[in-house]
Amino acid sequence: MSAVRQSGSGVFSMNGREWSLLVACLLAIAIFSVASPHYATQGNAVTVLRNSIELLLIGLGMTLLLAMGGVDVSIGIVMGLAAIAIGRILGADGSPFVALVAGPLVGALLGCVTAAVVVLGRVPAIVGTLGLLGVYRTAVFALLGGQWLSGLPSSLNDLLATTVLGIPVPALVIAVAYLIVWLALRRTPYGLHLLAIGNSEEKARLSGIPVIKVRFLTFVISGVLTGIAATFYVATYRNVETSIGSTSALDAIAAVILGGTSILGGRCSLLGTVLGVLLLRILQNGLLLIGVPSLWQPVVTGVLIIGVLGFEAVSNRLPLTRFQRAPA
Amino acid sequence: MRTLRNLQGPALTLALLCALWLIVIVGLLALKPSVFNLGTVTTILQFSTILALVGLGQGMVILAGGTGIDLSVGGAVSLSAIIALLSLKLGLPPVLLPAVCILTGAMLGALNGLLVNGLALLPFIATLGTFFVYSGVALAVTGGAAQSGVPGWLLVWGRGVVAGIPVPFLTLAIPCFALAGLALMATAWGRWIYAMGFNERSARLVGIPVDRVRFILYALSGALAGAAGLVSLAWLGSGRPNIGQNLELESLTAAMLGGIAITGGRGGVGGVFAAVLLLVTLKTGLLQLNINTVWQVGIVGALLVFVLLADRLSQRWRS
Amino acid sequence: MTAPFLVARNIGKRFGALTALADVDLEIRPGEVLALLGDNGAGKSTFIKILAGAHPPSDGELLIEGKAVAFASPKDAAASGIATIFQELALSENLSIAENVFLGRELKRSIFGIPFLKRAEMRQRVDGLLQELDAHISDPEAPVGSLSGGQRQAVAICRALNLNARLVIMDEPTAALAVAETRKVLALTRRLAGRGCAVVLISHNISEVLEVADRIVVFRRGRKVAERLAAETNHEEVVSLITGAHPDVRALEKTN
Amino acid sequence: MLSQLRKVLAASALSFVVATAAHAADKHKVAFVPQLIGIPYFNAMEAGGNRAAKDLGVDFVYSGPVDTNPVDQLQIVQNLIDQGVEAVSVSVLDASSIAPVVESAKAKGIKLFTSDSDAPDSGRAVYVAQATDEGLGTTIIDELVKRVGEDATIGIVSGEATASNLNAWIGFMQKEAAAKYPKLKLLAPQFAGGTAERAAQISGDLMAANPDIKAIIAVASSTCPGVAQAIETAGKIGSVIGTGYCSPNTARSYLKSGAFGFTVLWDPEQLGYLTVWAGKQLIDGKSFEAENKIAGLDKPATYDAAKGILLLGPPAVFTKDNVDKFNF
Repeated sequence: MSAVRQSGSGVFSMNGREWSLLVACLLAIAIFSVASPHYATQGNAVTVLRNSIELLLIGLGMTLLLAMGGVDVSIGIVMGLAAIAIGRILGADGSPFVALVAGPLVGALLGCVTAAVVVLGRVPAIVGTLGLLGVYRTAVFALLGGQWLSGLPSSLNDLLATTVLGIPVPALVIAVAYLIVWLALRRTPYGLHLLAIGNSEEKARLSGIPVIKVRFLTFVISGVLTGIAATFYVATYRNVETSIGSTSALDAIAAVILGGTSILGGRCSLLGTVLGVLLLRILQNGLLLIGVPSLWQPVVTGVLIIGVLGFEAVSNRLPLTRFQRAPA
Repeated sequence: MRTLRNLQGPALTLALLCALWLIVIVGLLALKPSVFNLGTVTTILQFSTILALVGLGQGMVILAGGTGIDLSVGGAVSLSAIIALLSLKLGLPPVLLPAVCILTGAMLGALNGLLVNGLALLPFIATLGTFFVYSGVALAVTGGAAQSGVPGWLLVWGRGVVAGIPVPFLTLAIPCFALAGLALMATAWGRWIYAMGFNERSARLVGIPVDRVRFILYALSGALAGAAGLVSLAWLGSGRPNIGQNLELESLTAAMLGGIAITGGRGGVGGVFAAVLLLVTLKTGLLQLNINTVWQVGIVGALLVFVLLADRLSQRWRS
Repeated sequence: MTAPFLVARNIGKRFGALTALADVDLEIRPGEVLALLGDNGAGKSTFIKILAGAHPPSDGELLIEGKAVAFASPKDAAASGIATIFQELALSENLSIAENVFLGRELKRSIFGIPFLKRAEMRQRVDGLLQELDAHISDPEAPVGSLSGGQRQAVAICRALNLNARLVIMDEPTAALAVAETRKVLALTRRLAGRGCAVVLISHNISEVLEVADRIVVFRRGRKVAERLAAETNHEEVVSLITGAHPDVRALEKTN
Repeated sequence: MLSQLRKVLAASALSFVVATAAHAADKHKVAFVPQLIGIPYFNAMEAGGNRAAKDLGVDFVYSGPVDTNPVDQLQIVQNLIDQGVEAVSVSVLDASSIAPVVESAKAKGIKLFTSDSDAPDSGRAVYVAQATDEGLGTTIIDELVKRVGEDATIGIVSGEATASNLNAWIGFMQKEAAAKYPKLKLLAPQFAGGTAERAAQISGDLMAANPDIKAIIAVASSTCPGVAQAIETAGKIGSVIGTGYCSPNTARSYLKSGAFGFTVLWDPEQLGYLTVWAGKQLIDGKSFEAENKIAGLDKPATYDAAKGILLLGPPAVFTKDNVDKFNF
């Protein structure tokens, strides 16, 4: 694969990885359709898409973080904390419109906290967010006091499960979020700065880029997207349990990596993330439909990561210089 | 403060850890003197053994740099214990159980090394993949059911206590740390690990077999995970397909808390050892005081952030 | 003779007990290439870091067009028209040439308060600059990672020019280049001066310096020990100045 | 940095004082170690334990792991033993791995017994049971058959694959189905691992894979909201009945919406009460009668001396008609 063009590409132009993921998705769909008579139904398609919403939103934020050479392993629990805020408002029969604002707001606030530790404190992102993961988990337990928020009113769901001009609201929200993130990444100075920082923070600083500001902002953006994910979570499940979001961070990282975003930063693919999430969900859904027990699902995820990235590594022996750079 | 200011890196971390450890001990002593007996020491060491072994492997892998990390350790612990017990059922003589357990772990680790070296996958990605695979396979092949069949003589070893010290800790954890510490300090291999962790390009230029060292370290981390799996078998008396749950994060915490730089080349196994003991002592102390376990998670997380920030601050003071 | 763009007076720099630089007086004029020479540790790098705003000086002052300035960061220096091209080029390999040239100072138009990039305009400007420098790069959209060492120097120079730099500092621009590439970069350097830029060049290659520079300043043990016009000196003298074998240097060092 | 340290010290000292003050009195101590903390079910047990402690004049210690991790649970039990808590009850995560603490408790003369989830061959003093595993397994199948008939396909969504009590219930469901309803098609259990998100995903996939599915059983209480949500989103209310071992509070809105037909549970508050009562009996060296009338409980608890099981009574069945009478 040739060097990835970062610029000049339109919203819908695709690189090699994105094509292969798309082909993989279609191939999987084709195989499952043949293998199971119940696969290719509208109901099942809706199920797969519905199950992808939260991961898509968190994945978009994670794409930005990885592109910047950062990472956030606490992001799932951030979703949990935002969900608690939303749930509390709904539980107190608050307006669903207030609840709509609460998620992104709490997400942004926690993004600030994470950024304060990782960016201002100059702590490596992976370790810093690992520490915060513990702190946030305790916060979830302390806030819930061991009780779940359950049986929440469906007012938020009534708001989000509708259609606007025939398009379901979740699809609309994701499309808008994607477009905004894409524009920010490819059409504003912020995106250039983000990718330059991902390539080398030191060089970016020398180029006069406000490194601290950009990094801080990225954690906040990721927090906001996660807050939106929390809104969908609460709207659909109408329940906030203590284990909420415990697997989201690793799932999101897996999907983003599959999508072709470099974990060393400097290179990212938003479309790849979307296709990565869909491929994971399509496989999980399809394998269960053809009778593979759900316990095998993590194995599939792992094999997919090693398989896709390993295949790519073999097919274009990357230069060794990539070893000389430190991680997040 | 002035002396603290002169400390840096591993020495600072070690000093901080010891200070924190003392605080925990003194706090406990003041609030609950009855805690202090040999039984508590035994308990602490008993629950340190598995984390110590896994943390050692994790620490060595990170130390060697090259963005090294082993996220698959927890899965390797579970899977090696399960595979060892399953092969017993397939007719393996029980005498070989320990060897099979450690060997399986080593092979799982070697697979990581192969992915990192041979395929040039980033360690984070390669071991994230094997994390999903190892822990998933352990659960899927057993359907989640615990596996019985641990021979009785292994339990004698696993549950034995000599002079208040659990036998597995005495015969496995301590020798492993001693050997690793000695190897890092006194052998060419140890110097190589630091050299490649500090600057891999120059390490390659001076002819250090970076790839071979890295491969062996991943295999070693796997073997230590296998040893941890063995300890779990010998102690619990059964093979649990999720015994290694959360160990990837806990061992990473121990290594970071122990002063090993995430970028490699800085830190030592002594710090990891101290960090493991601190973590378990802290847990024990909080449990003895009947403080809700939810606080442990947060306190350990806050501690990690605190130590990292302290390390950063000390660097700023010096510059 | 034109008025100096930048004047350094009694510049000194200490790191704790270590004196890296002492009493350096220097003038840099528009349109001239000034070369800094000296052994490793002579203080050249420290000096240009002070010029570039990366280090504040411990003593002395900097004057730009007669006015005293104090740089808190490289940004301040850039705002005063000083651009530095570092040895490890501060280019982002994953970004295109045009993006690199404008990195940190993008052209943008505001739509609903959101700054959008003016891509076409940036591209045009870069096209123009590349042509002006005769840099032989056809596609400004190519990622910098795919360029040769000399081409990267050209991009870095473009970047400096684009920042409207009045003084360009080049730290060993030819250190890792092949012969043909080196020729191109030296030609670029002259063209830069020809545009009225002041250029400060650090190099170890004396014959290269004699070929491209107008003036030569020699550093030794944190001091400026000699200043010569390139046309009035030769290879041997420069070597003896650097090593300290030259009688002038000996005399100077005795008095200190 | 010093001030930070001071803050940490002050905070920890404060928590130490609070903790010790609460347990300063010189009373007998009974402890209960749940499978994990932070879920409503075990919170209700804690509440019952506290009530019993007040009635019986003992101290009640409630401490459990944050994740369903058997080693963490062992560590908590071991520390309670080291502390000299006279009677320790455990809701065992894994029956096969509590042997080390049983030995250690015996050596110190401490009464170790199980409650809620058993380890039959471990040598525990007694098992305080909400209902027999068999009773739980059969009740849910019998109740389901009443609603969907003998000729139906039924899915099972459980939590952790490693939880031995959940697996025992599933085992009895399968036995009951095989013995009494040969035409009933019980699908292989799927495991969601404790998050509503995964439970919903798997339930959705199960319904897509088996269009003729008539019911889904949520085995772990943490999977109840996910199963219910999936049925609601799929628009299958009325054609698929959700059920499971869910507390009335968790299941209330789903019972009313029709996503759940009924749920089966005992009152965990009463189980907590019985647990502490049993602990007090053990400390006092009193033996259990075949039928024990206990002041704080609604019904007498029966004791099966042969199996060593102290039984709370048959499980209750909650439907939309009676659910509002309960609050746990």
